[in-house]
Amino acid sequence: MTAELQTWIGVIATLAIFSFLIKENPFYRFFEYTVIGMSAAHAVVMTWDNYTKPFWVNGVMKGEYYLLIPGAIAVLYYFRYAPPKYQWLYRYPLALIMGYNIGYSLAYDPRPFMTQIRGTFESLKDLNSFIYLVIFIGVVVYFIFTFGNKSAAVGKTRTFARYAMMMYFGVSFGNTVQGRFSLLLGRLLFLLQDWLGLVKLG
Amino acid sequence: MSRFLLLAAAEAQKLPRWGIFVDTDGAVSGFFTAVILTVLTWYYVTSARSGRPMPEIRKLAGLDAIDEAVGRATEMGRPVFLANRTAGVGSVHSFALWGYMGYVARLCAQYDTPFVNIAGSYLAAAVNEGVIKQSYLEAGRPDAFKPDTVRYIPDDQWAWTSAVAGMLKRERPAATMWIGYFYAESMTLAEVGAQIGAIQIAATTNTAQLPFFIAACDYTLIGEEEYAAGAYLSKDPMLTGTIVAEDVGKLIVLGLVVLGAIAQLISPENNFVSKMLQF
Amino acid sequence: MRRNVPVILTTVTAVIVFFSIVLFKTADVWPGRFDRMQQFMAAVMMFMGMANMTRVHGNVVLKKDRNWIFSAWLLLVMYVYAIFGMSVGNTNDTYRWFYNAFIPPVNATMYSMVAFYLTSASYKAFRARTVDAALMMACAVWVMISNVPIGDKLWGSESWLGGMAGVRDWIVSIPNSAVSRGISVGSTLGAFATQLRILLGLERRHLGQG
Amino acid sequence: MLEKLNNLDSRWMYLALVIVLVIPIIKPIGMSISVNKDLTQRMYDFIDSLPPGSLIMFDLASNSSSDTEITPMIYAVMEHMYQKGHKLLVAGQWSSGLAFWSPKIDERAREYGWVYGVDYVNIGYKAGGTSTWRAMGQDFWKGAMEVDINGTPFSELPIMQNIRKLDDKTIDCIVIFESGSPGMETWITYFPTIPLCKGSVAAEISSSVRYIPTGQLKGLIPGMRGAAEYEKLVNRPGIATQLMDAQSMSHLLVVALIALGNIAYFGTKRKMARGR
Repeated sequence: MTAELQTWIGVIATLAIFSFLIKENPFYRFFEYTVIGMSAAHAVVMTWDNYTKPFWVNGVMKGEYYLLIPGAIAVLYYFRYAPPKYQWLYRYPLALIMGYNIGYSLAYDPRPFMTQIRGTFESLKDLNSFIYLVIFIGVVVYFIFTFGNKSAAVGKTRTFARYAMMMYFGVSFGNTVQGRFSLLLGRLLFLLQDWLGLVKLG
Repeated sequence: MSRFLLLAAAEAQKLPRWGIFVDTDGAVSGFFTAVILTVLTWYYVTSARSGRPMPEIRKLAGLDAIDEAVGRATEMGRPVFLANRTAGVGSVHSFALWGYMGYVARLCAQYDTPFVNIAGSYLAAAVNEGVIKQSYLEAGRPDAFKPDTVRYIPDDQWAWTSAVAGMLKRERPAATMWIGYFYAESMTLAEVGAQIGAIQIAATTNTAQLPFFIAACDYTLIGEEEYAAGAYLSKDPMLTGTIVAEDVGKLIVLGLVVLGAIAQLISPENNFVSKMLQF
Repeated sequence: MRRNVPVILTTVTAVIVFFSIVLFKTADVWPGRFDRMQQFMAAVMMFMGMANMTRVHGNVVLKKDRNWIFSAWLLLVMYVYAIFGMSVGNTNDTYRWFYNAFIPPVNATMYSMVAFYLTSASYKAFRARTVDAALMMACAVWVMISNVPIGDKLWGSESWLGGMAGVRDWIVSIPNSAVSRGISVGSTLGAFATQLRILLGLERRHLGQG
Repeated sequence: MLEKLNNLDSRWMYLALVIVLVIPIIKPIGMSISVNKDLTQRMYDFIDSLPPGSLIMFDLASNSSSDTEITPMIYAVMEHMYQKGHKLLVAGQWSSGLAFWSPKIDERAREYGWVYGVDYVNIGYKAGGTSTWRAMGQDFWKGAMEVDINGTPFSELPIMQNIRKLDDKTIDCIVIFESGSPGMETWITYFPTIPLCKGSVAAEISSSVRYIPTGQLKGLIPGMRGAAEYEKLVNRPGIATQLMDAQSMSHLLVVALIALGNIAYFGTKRKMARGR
């Protein structure tokens, strides 16, 4: 019974969301607001279960006292919604988080970057790899913002790179179409197979 | 096939690394890349500070269009939307976003046009609020900030999208800006925006989503152009200096690639550029 | 104290984290601890989202704006579900039942709607107004046809150049992959520059008003 | 007439799309497909080249939204592993992906007669992101909290006795089924030595192929079409093959609409020019 009820809610939700294609309506709005409310709550519950509680129980309580310092600083973030006089306090946890992330990506991001650069010339042997190299150089030149803006050669290279990029976007678009229709097929199968029982696949 | 054998051979032969560094490909060269870029940036920023003229950034139509978009929203008396779903406070996309936000919020305050920011990260929402209030203050309109100027919608991809799509149809903004890293929701956002007739400006580095923004938006900033906005819009010579440093970085990359290609043609086994980058 | 200290704090933290990752051979002692500290901070800040939503929608409810009933419903759902979830845990059957009843179908339907938008967007956007648009359209059409069995019927993969699919594969693996790599090299450098702007204290917008 | 066509209401297109999708589902035609030599075939060959009994790790970095694309891929790769006698370690960077596919994988495993804990194991979702994976690179058991998805300790699972470290000596290949982030970057950045294959949703194909020539990816299954190709390679047609007809029709609809859009555009343009 409860599983059946779940399917029915699923069907109603599916139809309600699809109705947005025709017009925005209260039926859609109901599911929109319900799901935002639920996913806001879900985000809090998941953080609570996977981070806050385990960090407290398995971390701080088991002797990782150093965690208390960032924890205490993090509390300052709530001053964002305090009276204006105290609002500046939220900058401290913000500064720490930003610093951590900047240091982290400055350290890690160059490594795959090196592999990508190596990849442009390490396979150089046939016509294809030369075409590859030329297009790569063209695209990098396209993204140079400040030098050679008056040079005709740079201008021509940029036009060439732009055409190559447009080809890329076309291909990327064409390839994605397949995936998006797959998803829609999945939803139609839900309605036709799981709910109405009109077809049987797989 | 031989290409793969070659690569496999290169992988098998471990390069000795300096003792204190982590033993991973690109650990040392990556470290130096970070250091060189920092030094370059520092150099150009200092020379900009001392008044040396910086070259101009090439024209970026998408950024020039911001004024037009806000102007039209003012004429029509409709709001301007600026949204990003994924970026948290530590994300480089937020850093870039704040450049746009400061500029657009200031324009909106000057013209008395409602401005709405939709954020997918609650930490970023708090910071965005500060950025917008600051811009309103600079424009002399600190009272323009409303409680619903910054709206946090939980970063559950499709819950977020359903909310934004709903808002687009209900509030009918005259201009929408999609800035930062987007995934599959790009098509829905851009097409719903197009259906309500908004001027749309998009900027993303996610190459997989660029085609959808290009198809349905009026202006699209491709890849790295997203990051140049802060410097381009503020016209601050020091920020321009960082862009110049980045361009020098690109020239170095091009130099390395050309050098590596030549070395590869001469002797694939002893390609010193390749080894240097792997180090 | 209010502006300069956070800037210095950001720079110092970034430098420490950077060297701990680059230099420590036992990669997980200090970088791992920094990871944990950052995660714990995020865990402490977890109610910021609900605070923002309470303010936005609470305001709508108080002013009885358009759709205020929906906003009230949203707040009710959010608080009840959050308090219930935090007291019983996310693996509780009732909690999961509600989750599975509402969220996956809405998500999947929302996602699948992209197919509709894609159809209408390609009708309006792919018009050969400029060389750029014409190139993009031609490639998109080519790939779409070669991705489905009909493409094999039109120009089979056993024939010259590997047929439609063969040409598609060439475009995907040579020009396409070169462009993608070119863009990503640029974005990586651009991201560096953006981060360095914060690291060097040039960009201070995030510190906001006051 | 042409002006009307130029501003055709989107809702007519939506209706047409539903019709062209539903008819082939109910009444399939069954057209044959060719196999992509650079992507699908390469991945098939790589997995085929591993000696029998190799350990392959699945990383489920996706969720139920990508069901129709990813599920046939998982089934097809499992079928291949069954034919070759490989062993399977199921993990995932997305908790929602594990929750969704674990039962389906168990069902297939039962069909193949795989014994849990001997032929395959599911370690479940491990919170903590990349730092957790890196910890597993040092010590798999400790990093993974020493329990599988059901809470069974690793010490009771025979297959786990040989899995002590997440590295290239233990894991012969990682197959990631990905539809977004976190995804393959985790493996490319932190575990570059472990061979990586990818089952990719269609949207990610174009941005992933650049990793193929560098060897960072050993092969790739491109979308539902790729799944159908893999089904053909392992000789067991499934859902992907059955849905390819609906795919064909919808693709043709989009192409027809693009053609129609251009006719309308150029038609009205000429008319406007003449009118002036």
